[in-house]
Amino acid sequence: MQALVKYTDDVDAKMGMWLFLFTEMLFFGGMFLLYAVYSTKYSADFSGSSSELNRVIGTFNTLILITSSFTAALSLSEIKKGALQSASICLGITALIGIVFLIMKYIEWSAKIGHGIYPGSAYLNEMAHGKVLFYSLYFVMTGIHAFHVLIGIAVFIVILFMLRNGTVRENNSIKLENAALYWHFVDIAWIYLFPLLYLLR
Amino acid sequence: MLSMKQKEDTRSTGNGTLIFTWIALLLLTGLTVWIAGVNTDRHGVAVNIIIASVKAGLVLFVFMRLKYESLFFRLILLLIVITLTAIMALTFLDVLYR
Amino acid sequence: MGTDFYMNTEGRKGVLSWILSTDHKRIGLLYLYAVLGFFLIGVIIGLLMRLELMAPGRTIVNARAYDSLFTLHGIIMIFFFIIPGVPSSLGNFFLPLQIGARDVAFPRLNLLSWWLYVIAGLTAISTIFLPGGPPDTGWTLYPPYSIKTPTNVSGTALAAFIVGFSSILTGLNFITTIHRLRAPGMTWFRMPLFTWTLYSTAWVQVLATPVLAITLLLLILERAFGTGFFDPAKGGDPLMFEHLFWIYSHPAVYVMILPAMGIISEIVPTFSRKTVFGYKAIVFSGLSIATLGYVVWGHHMFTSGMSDVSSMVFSFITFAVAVPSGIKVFNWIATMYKGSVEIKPPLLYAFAFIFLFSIGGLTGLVNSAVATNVHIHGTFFIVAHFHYTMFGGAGFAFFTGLHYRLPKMTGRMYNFRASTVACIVLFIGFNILYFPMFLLGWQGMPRRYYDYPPEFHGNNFISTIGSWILAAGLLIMFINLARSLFKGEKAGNNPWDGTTLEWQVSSPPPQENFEKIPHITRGPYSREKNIL
Amino acid sequence: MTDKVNEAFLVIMVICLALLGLVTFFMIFLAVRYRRGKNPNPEDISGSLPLEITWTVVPAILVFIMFWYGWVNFKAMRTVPEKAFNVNVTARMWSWSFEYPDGFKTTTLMVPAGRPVNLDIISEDVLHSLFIPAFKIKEDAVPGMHTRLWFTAPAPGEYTIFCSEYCGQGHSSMISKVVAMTEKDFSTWYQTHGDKEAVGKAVPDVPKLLDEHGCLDCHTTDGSELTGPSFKGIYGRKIVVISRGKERALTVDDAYLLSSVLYPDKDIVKGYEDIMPSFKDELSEKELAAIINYLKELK
Repeated sequence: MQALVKYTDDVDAKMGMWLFLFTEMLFFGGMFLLYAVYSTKYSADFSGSSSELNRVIGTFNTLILITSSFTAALSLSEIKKGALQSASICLGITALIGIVFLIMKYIEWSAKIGHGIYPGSAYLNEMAHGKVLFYSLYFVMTGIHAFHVLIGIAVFIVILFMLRNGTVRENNSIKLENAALYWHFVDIAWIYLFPLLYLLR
Repeated sequence: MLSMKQKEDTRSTGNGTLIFTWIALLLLTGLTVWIAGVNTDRHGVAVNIIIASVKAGLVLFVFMRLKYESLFFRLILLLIVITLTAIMALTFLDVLYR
Repeated sequence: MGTDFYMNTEGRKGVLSWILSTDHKRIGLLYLYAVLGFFLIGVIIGLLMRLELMAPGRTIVNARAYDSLFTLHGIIMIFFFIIPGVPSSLGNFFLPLQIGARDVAFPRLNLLSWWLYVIAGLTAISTIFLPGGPPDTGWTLYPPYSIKTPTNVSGTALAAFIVGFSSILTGLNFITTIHRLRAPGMTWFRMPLFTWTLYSTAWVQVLATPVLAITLLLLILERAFGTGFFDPAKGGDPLMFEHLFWIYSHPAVYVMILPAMGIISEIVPTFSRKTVFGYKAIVFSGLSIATLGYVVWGHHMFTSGMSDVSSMVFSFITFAVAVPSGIKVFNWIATMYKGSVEIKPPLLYAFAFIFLFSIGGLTGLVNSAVATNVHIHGTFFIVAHFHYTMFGGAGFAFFTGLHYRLPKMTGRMYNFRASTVACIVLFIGFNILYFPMFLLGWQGMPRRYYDYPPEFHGNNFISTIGSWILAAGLLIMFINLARSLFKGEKAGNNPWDGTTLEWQVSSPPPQENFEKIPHITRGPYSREKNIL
Repeated sequence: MTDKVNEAFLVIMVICLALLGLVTFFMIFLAVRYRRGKNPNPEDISGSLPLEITWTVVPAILVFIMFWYGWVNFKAMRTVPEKAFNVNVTARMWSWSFEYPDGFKTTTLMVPAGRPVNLDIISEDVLHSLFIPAFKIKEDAVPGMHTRLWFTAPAPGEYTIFCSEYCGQGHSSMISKVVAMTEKDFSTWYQTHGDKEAVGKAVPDVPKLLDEHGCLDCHTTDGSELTGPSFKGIYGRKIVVISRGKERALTVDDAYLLSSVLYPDKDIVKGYEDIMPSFKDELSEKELAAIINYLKELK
C-alpha cells in the first residue's frame, strides 16, 4: 500500500492545499457578502458600532499576526536551507504569537460580553437593527477566524513534533509548507477583517 | 503529468526579501490606521480595502510563494476573485434596486 | 457476500478491509452501496408522500408528519443520493482507470470523505429520533420559519454541512488527480468525456459548496444564539439567506447533471461503434454549463420580492445556459448518424434519459421566462420539472451508468431481458407519476401541500398510481443487478466493445489498475488498435 | 394578467414541443435506420463544424426570443396602472388579512371587477406567498419588507387565493378568496361596511373575531384537533403545561386564557408546539373580555 501513497508527490499535495484554501476564501466570502449588504443598508449604525471596538487591541493583533506570518515564511525558508534548529524556533514563535492573538481576542470578547453585548443578549436586542447585525457579524467573523487560528496552532505543534522526530526535514518539508500556507491564509482573512470591523470611523 | 513530476521545490525565498516584506506589511498597517483616524467618510474605508488588498497580495506572492508557482495557481486565484466579484455584483443588483 | 470479487484487502479482513481501505475502487463501491441505501430510504419516503396525496384530507399521516416527509425526502435525495451519486461512486471507481492512474491523488482524503458522508447521513437520520423531531422546513430551510420551528433544523443543517465537506474533499481530490496523474500521452483532449464532466463537476463542488457551508453555519448560529442575520425582527434580511442558499444550490444542480451527461456521452458512441460526434463541442459545453450555472441562482427568486432588474438579468443568463445543454443533446443524437447502433440495456436507459431530460430541460425554459415563472413558481409544475431533470435526468443516467459499468466493477453480467423490462416499466411509471404534476401545477396546485381542494384530485390520484409502477420498475431493476453479483455470467473484460482505458484491463480491475502505466497515443473513442 | 402569462407560455411551449419532437424523432429514426443488423460497418464521423455552429446559433436565437416574451410580459405585469384600488395585505400563520383604504379589514379580498387592484403585501411572521391561480400571479409576503402585486378581476365571481410559499403545518389550509363584485355592488358594500364595523365595535362578534385573527386556523370549536388545542370545552379543562422547561398542571381559568392569548410562549400545553404569535397589540380589552366569555360558554 505504501507504494500507492508514494505515487503522488509534493506538488500534488501543494495543489490540494491551494484548492482547499480557495474553498476557504469562498467560505469567508459568504460572510463578506453579508457584511457588504448589511453595511450598505445600515452604514451609520455600522460606523457607530465600529468606533466602539477596541482599536488598540485590533491594531496590536494585526501587527503580531503579520509578524507570525513572517516567522512562518522564515521557518520554511530556513528548513529549505537545512537549518532545522532555526526553523523549529521560527515555528515555535509563530505558534506562540497565535496563542497571544487568541488571548487578546479573549480579553476583547470578555469586555464586550461583560457589557452585555453578545448575539442574542437582551441588551443588544434593544439596540438599533444595524448595531445588532454589526455585533453579530463581529462575533461570528472574528469567532470563525479565531477557530482557524486555533486549528493553525494545533497543526504547528504537530509539525514541531515532526521536526523533532525527523518526519519533517529539509528534503521533506511539504507538511511544513502546507501548514504555513494555511497560516498565511488565516493572516489574509484578518487583513481584511481588521479595516472592515475596527476602522469604519 | 507523470513526466513532469518533481520531488522537491528547492527554490527558496531569501531572508532579506522576507524581512523587507514584513516591514512593508507593518508600515501598511500603520498607514491604514492613520487613514482611518484622519479620513472619517466612506472614502477612507474604500482606501483601506485597497490597502488590505495590497497587503494580501504581498502575503500571497512572497510569503505564500505564488511568484514561484505555476501559472495555474495564479489563474485559479483570478477565478476565485472573479467568482466573488460576480456573486457580490449579482446580489447587489437585487439589494440596490429592490 | 457478492462483493468478494475485489481482491485488494491491504492485509485486513472482513468489513475492515472495506471501511479502512484507501483503494479508490473499494471506496467507489462503498459509496455505491451507501448511496443506494439512501436512495432506498428516499424512495420509501416518496412513496409515502404520494400515498398521502392520493386523496384530499388525511390519508395516512397528519400535516406535521407530512411536512417532515417532504423535508427528509428532499434532504436525503439531494444531499445523499444525487449530489454524491455519480461522482463519488462511479467517478471514484473509474476516474483513475480512465486517465491511466493507479489511484486518486489523495487516497486517505478519499476515505475520509466517505466517512464524512456516512457520518453526515447518520446525523440526518438521527434528527428523526432526537427530541424536537425531524425537520419540517422543506430542504430549502428558508428562514424565518427555519429559525422559529422547534424541530431539529440545526441537526439537519449540520448534516448538510458535513456532507458538503465530503463533497469539497472529493472535488479537490479529483481536480488534483486529473491535473497531475494523467498517464503519459493522455493530453487534455484525449481524456474521456466522463472524466471531463467529472472535472467540471469537481470545480463546481469546490467553488460552490463553501458558500453552502457558511450559510448553514450561519443558520445554526442564528438558531443557537439569535444572531439575527436572517431574522427581520432584528434587521436581518430573509432574502439574503435565499441568495446565499441558491448560490450553492443552483450550481449543485449541475453537480448532479454534469456527470450524468458524461455517462451518456460515452455510451452513445460505444453502442454506435464509432467516435463521438463533436468531442470538443461536448467538452466546452460542459465547461460553459459549469461556468454559467454559477451565476443563475436568482431564477429561484423571481417571486420572492427581489428587484425586477435582477429578475431580468437572471432570466437572461438562465436562458443562456440552455444553449450548451442543447448542444450536448444534439451531439449525442448526431453520434448515431452512420453508426452501427446496437440497442443493449445501457443504450436503452440512455434513450430514456435523453427523452426525459429533454422534457425536464425544455420545461425549464418555461420556468426561466419571468412572466410564466410568476404563475408556476412554487407549484407542482416545478416539482414535475425538477423530477424530470433530477430523477429522469441524473437518476436515469445513474441507472444507465450502473448497467454500463457494473459488469466491469464486479466482473459479472446481468440478465438483459429483465433489465429491458425494468427500463420500460420505469419509463412508463415515471411519466404517469410526474407528468400529471405539470398539469396540477398549471392548474395552480402549490407544492408542499398536505391537503388540496377537490379539483386537484384526479391528477393526484393518477400520479400516485404511477408511483407504484415506478417502484415496481425499480424493484425489477435492482433485483436483476443484485442477482448478477451472485449468479451472473462472467462478463469478460470488454463486454460492450468499449474504447476507453478501463475496458482494456480485466474485470474486476486488478489491484494496481495497470501493471505498467500505459502510454496513450490516440483519442478516447478512436477505434484504432488498443494500447494495452 | 392571464393573457400576459398565456402569451409567453404559448410562445415557449410551441418552441419546446418542436424541439422535443425533433430530438425524439431523430433519436428513434437514427437508432432504427443505422441499427447494427442493417448497418454493420460504421463510418467514423467525428463532427462537423457547420452543424455545431447551426445548433449553437439557432437555439441561441430561440432562447433570446423566449426570454424577450417572458420579460416584456413580466414588465407589463409589474407596472401598476394609475388609479388602482389599493389594498394592504398582511399574511400570518395561517391566514390573510386585507385592509382597505378606510382602515376596514376582511379575511376575503373584496374587489370591484374590471378595476385594477394594487396589493401592498407584508408578512407578520414567516415567508408566505399570495397566489391567485385564476389570474396566474403570485408574490411572496416577506416579514419586514413590502412587496407588491396588481391585477384586474375580469368579471364578478370568486377566485381562490393559495399560499404558495411553505409556512408550516397550516400551509395548505391558508386558503382565502377574491370576491369580485360589479362596481355598483362594490361601492354599496364599501359604503355600508363602516356601519357594520361600528355596530361590531359595540358588541364584538366573537366568531368573526376569531376567524379574522386566524385563531380558527389552529383551534377548532367542535373538538377536533388541528395545530393547537380545540376551544370546545376549554374552560375548566385540566391540562399539563410546560413553563420555562418545567411541567406543571393547572385548570384553565380566566387568567390562564388571558395570559395565553397575550403571552402564548409562557405556558405551552404539553404535546403542542410553541408557535402561536402574541395578540397583545391586536385585540382591545373589550374584545379580549368578549372572547373569554365566549370560550366559557363553548361546551
